[in-house]
Amino acid sequence: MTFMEHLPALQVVVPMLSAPLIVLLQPRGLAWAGATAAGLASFAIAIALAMAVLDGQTQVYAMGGWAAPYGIALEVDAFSALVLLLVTGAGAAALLAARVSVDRQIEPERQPLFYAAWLLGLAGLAGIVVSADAFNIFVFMEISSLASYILIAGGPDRRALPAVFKYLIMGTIGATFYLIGVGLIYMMTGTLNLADMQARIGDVVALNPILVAAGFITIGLALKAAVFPLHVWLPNAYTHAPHMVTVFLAACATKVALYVLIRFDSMVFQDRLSDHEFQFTLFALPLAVLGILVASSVAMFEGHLKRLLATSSVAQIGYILLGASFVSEAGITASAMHMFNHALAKGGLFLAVACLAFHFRDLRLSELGGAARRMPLTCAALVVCGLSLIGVPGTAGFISKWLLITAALESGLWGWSLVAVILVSSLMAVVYIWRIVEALYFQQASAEGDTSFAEAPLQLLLVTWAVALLNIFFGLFPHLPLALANGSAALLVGGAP
Amino acid sequence: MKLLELLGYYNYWVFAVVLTVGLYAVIRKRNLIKKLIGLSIFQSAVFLLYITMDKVEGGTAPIIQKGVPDQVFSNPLPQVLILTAIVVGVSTLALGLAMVVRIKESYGTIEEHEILGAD
Amino acid sequence: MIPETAILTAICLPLAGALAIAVAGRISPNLREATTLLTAAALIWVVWGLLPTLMAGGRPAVEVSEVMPGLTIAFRVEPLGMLFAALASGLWLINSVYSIGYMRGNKEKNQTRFYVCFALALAATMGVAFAGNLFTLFLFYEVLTLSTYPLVSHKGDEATVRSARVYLGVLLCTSIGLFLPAIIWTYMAAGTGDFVHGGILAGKLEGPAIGLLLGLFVFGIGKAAVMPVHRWLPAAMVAPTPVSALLHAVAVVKAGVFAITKIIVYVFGIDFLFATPSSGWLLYMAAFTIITASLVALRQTNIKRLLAYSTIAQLSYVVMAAATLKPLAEVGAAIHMVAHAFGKITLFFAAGAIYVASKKTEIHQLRGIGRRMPWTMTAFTIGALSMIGVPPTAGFVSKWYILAGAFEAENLVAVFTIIASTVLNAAYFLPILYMAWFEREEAGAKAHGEAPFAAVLALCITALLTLAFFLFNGPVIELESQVVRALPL
Amino acid sequence: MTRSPVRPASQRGEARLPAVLLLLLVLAVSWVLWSGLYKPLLLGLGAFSCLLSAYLAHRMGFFRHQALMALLPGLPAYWWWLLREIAVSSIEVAKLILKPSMPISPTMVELKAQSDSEVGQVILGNSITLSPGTVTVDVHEGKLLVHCLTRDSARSLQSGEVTRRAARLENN
Amino acid sequence: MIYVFALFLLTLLVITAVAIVRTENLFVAVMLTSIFSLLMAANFFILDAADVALTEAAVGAGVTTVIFLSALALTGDWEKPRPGGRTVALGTVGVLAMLLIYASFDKPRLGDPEAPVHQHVAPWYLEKTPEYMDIPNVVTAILSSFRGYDTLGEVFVVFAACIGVLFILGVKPARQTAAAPQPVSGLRHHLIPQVVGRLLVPFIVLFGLYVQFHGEYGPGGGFQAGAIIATGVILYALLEGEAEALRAVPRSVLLALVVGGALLYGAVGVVCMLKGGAFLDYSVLAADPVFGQQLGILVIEAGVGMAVCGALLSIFHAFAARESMT
Amino acid sequence: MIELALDVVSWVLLAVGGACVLIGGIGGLRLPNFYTRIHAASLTDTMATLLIFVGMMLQSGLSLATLKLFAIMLFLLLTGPTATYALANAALLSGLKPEGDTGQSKHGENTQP
Amino acid sequence: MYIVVSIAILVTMVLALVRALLGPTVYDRVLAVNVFGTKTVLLLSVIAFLYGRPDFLDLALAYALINVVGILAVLEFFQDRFRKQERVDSD
Repeated sequence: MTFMEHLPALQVVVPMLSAPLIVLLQPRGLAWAGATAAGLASFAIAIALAMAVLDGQTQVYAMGGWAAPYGIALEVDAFSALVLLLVTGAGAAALLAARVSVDRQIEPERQPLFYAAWLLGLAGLAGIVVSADAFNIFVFMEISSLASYILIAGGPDRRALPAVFKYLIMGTIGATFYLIGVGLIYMMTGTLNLADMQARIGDVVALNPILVAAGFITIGLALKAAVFPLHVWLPNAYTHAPHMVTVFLAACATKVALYVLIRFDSMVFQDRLSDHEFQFTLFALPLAVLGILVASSVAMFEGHLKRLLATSSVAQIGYILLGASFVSEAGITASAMHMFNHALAKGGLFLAVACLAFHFRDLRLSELGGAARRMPLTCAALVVCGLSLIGVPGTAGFISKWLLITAALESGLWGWSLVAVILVSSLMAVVYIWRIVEALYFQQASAEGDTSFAEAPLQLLLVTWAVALLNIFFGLFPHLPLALANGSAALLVGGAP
Repeated sequence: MKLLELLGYYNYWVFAVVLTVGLYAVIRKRNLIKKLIGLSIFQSAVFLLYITMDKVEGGTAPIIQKGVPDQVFSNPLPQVLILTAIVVGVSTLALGLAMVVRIKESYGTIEEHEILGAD
Repeated sequence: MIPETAILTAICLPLAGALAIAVAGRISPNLREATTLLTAAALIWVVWGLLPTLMAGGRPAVEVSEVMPGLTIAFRVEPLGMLFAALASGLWLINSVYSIGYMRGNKEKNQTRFYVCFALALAATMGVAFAGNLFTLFLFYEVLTLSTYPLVSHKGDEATVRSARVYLGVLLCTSIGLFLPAIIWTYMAAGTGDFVHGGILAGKLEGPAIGLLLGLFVFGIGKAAVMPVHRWLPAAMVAPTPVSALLHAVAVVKAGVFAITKIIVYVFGIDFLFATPSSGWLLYMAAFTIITASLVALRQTNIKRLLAYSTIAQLSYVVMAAATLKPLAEVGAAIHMVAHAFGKITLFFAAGAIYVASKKTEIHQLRGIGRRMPWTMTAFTIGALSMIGVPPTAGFVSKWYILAGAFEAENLVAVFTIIASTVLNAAYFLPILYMAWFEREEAGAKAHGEAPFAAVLALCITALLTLAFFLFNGPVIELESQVVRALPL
Repeated sequence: MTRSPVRPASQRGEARLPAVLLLLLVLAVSWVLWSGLYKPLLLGLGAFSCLLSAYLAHRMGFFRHQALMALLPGLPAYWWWLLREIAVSSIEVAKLILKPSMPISPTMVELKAQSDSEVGQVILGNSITLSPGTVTVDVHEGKLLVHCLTRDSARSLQSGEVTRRAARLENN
Repeated sequence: MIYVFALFLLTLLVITAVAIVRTENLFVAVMLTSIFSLLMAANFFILDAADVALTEAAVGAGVTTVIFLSALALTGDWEKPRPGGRTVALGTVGVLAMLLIYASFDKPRLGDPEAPVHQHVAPWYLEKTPEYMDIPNVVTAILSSFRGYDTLGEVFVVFAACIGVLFILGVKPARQTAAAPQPVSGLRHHLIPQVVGRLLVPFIVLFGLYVQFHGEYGPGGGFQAGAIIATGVILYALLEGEAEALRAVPRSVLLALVVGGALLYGAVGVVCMLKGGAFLDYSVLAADPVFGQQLGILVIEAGVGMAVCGALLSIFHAFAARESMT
Repeated sequence: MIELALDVVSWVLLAVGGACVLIGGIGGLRLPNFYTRIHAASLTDTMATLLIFVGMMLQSGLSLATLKLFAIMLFLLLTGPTATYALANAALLSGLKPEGDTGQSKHGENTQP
Repeated sequence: MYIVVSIAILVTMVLALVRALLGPTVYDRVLAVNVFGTKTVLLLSVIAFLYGRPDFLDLALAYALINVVGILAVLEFFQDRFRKQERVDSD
């Protein structure tokens, strides 16, 4: 086998096997360097994979040399390549920037463990994405979950602990629900491979278990993905996590769960269950709409910067789900694009927050007066990413909103009211982003006299700005993610052979 | 015959009930350790579901004995899956307990409402 | 310079300028302002360099990126946009000169931010002017909104921020809530959003849908300040005067009416729209705005607020002219943009100069000020006369064309509105002039002279331009006639 | 609650060769019997396992109790006696439980072990516990606290048969 | 007949579960949990899942109880009752139960040989295992080769839990006084457990190793072995105190076990790659593919055992260290 | 013949063992307090274990299974009393008093150790 | 015969469970757990024979070896608590 053919396996194996090695790297800084190297390597692999599947091919890798229904297969297609880019990109970028911030929040002797957990999280998420086996997805979901519990528990104050405990409980329930669903499907079809399931589920006569399984899988994954109203774990967990962890997780963790959800629903159940389309829409659409509206309104009145952004994530997840709930090619394209774009925007925002945290211990909006004067570059980056989150044209966020609205209009009768929802929530986004901007730029500094120029460390700032610029770049030249998103949509609903 | 057939579903019902009991504890109990115990019961129920489906009537554990022809074996695959799932369960439990210990140290209590009240 | 390159340069130049200004601002104020002036001059050179091509019937176009299939960022220079770009870039230079005088005279804080955002706003204006399709237009339209926000809230105190919030809120809400859906609708109906001579919607939509879409556009483009989405304009008057002058007399508001005109001409197509009964309401809406805004202006006591309401009324002239849907009226719309720009910027400059020199902001404080600030008040007078439409000022030319268009369309409402508004304009400007020149100053008033030289220089130039346009408007009219003449595009 | 002085953690017996060999032998026999497969690979692994277990046992102070070896010869006889004892007392206890009136008379007695060695005391204690009706509750400094179900069993304990047998096991 | 047993045990299971939830004494709940685990194991055994039963035994009886008790020692063992309002929770879960039971009527009966599960994939494993690997235990064959990638994931789950507990409990408590005297711990003055326990330890370890190396022939394998060996060392720690146990098996060794085990597994996969096969394709490890498979399985099972043993012990010590600190 | 005899003996052993188990269980329920219940437990732990395992060993003849059974029995007999001791000692340690000579009062109602 | 024995064992398990549920002291419950554990070992051995697969005795062996650890942990748990109390009392 050539090296290129090994890429899907290496995508998971490289960060995963680096983790134990990192634990051994005791001197400070070395653990970070090692982890970053591994992160960048896996990002490079993801890019290579994306290039390889850009023309609509699917890379299949038989683990252990055992072909699909018997062994575990890895599959990389356009959709997975997109999410892989996102996961490894977020992981690598956050790692690259992490050092200084983590040095302040995690004791040196705990850092090797921290970075090892980080790599495990990365490997777990990547593992979920490349896997084509329902149970294997569960295993890697648990790796990533455990890793994220660890990462979040590293949070600076004690409130991180109850938050992460809640996450642990809900995450485990979600994973177990998923496991139940997979079990029921396995029971009725005798296979665990997704493609094989898709093929065999049509032969099942007794549909009750399959329907219940679909319910369990959907709800379980919705829990993991923090779909409204199952999102209660998310705001606190993201708020109290170490800043860099928030960057990493907010950019990709929930999206991977959504990825599995979309994949399951449109590959395994779609076409095979009568009325499934209708039922899925019936389930997902109201939740998405409610999530968008409720979370946006909550965010409008939130006073803590990180929690505000975390709450907004719930709304953004709503957008992704909304796109998926149309069960149309346009909808999936919009969903996939929004995953990518939201990761860019939120990642950039949280990076900027990490920068801010260097001089502002208290991240409540009321305490951030004078920030723009002290940290002009950080604040400017934050504004750029904020605009992307709103969906201002010229930024990445606009592209997905555009696609989403187009998809909504295509979806028929409901279209216009959904467009209204999207627009109203965009305006809400304007409100909450603008509250941040006002706090940063126009609020009087609370502690007078300390308005000297004091930017965040260069390393962090550079990454932040790189992400901010990417927000603009992908707003003007979204071809790569768009090609992948189109490819995934064609794959998932386009009835590709 | 009818009754016997119903008995064939007994395992599933037990699965459902145990699952429910575990979930109830997780949702309703405010003591964090109790929640974790509930969670492990909840997970155990799933093990039962999987193991139930592996059984074949007249079958035996899937360890091939040399020289015994025409043996019927139960399905090995769910067992493999559950082996992994058990490990996952224990790992989650250990992590959860570690968190509870830290929560107790920093809050002085492991009752959910008191923790929420403390912040 | 090759026209295609010139288009991109025109957009990138102010951007680069903004960056340079930001850097220069850290070094020295003089360097910063020199950079501003230099950038503005360079911009004029680039933009005006395009004129000959346009006059010769050329339509240079460039496509930057195809964001999504059918959705491109593309630029195309056509007469309306050319006029707008030339106007904005030319006035920027003058305005920069004025700004230096005003900002220094007022010892404002955060001047670097001010100049940077100004340059950004200009870049966005260029983008709006040269936009080759709806999407590009929308993109730069939003950038314009956002880049002017810091200018509006420049002062940073509680009241200013609140006003700025209204400004941003109205503009973003309308653009996202109405303009964006309209654009998407257009794309879905027509399959494209390109500006094409004769429109792209003909035959794609019918019945009330056309009126609805037009409504979405008109109210979505909040910058045109058609009532009832005009609230932001008086709110924006909290900004420093140079901002009000250039942006809220020229760049921003003109971007609004410019966009509406462009949409009417190139998206709907005049003929298509004229044949549709459901679009007539736009003219009435504009007429209503003209009259109402003028009436409101009558009751204002603050100079800048009066000017703001006057602006609202004048903008609706353009909208009304465009909505008349007759070639002459379209030309009139284009010319009115120029005429109003010259006149109104002069008025704002004068108001700012008065503020710098005497800190006076209310009308009743202007008694006898003509003696103390003769240059300023002369310019003010010229501007006011242009607003009313008295020859030999620019305002007369444009009103003439609009009126002619109205007659051509045999639309009595339009005719009546123009006449009535002229009367109203006179009713609120003439008392000020009288007060300034012929009444006596209140006893014990503080002695003051003219504003700083830079400011006075700027307002004199614009006043002269106002007069000059009455005489030398030929090229402009010739250029704009191309809009309605069926030229091969 | 009294307690014996805590031994220093580092105190470990010298690993005498016979003891080591004996342990290895026992382990090896156990392996072979459990395994039942006599492939070379598995036997090799078995040898490795035995050595590893023994090494671990050594690290854990397994060889501290040298007395263990000396016990071996006497064990079968002791066991045989103990078996009978267990049988007898089992029947008694079973009868007690099944009688509706349940004539129990719980008693606590203290015994003095005749053996000084720890292992001897342990064997004694466990033997007492093994036979139903008597349970060792505490052992310290050669004294055993025993809970008896009936006074009869307490009396028979105090007669010293068990202590004697257990001590003899060590001393022969 | 065996089904009647199952019925019986399952009923007990339900009763135990309910009792666990109802009791307010956490210690009692933990004790009942170990009964629950025993019942579970018995059920697994009856349902032909010997490997799973052994796992449940190895984990449930020893490690889980010990860790639970360590946590309880640190947190206190009484739960505060929660008054009123249980209808909502009951309603929610009740609906869930109804749904599941409703779905059950379409499921194949227990033991139905015609069930789809037994038609697809599984027969292939039973048929091909002798041919490809020539080992009797099909469960092990699937676990370590056919689905070896899952097991790799499993090892890393354990690894994650290990570093997680170390990470979370690695922080020193705020009110730790300087140079607190090492308190007496362990059961050092309890003669009977001392002697018997020490006698047992080598046998537990040996049995663990036996389970480790016979995973291919009977129930067992790396995970169970790791858990059993860890239990043996935990027993020693209970007897002699945790410090003494750490002297016998130092932290560095534990870390080496965890890291080494995980890496060993991964390394096998990488070696397979380098030798031209897919990741974890053991056939390429030797000239004879069957032997290659056997070799691969042996080595990765060793990796699993090491990692699990090290991880469980590290977790135990992390808890125990907390205990002696406070 | 010998086989039959072995069978019979083993059946008897198994049956008695089963009975012992049962009696022990009943005792665990009937006896009044903790310290007395220990005795019932040890009845099932030792006697029953012995009988049942010996019964099974007889059944399986001289095979590896027998040796395994023997090992299991050995370990059970070794650990059983140890566990009982540990338990009784824990109870004693935490202050659960066994009755005096004759008293059979309900003593162990303090559920909190 | 095995069936009879296993039924006896099962019944005893039920009785032990009842004891575990009733208490009244914690030690009663622990005792019941212990009884339950040894009964499980018996049951597993018997069932292994019932199935005709005596090679599954490994499972029973595992339990026989491991069960005691849990009970010893309980002893350590109480002892630890006792020590702590003592320390608190002496302060």
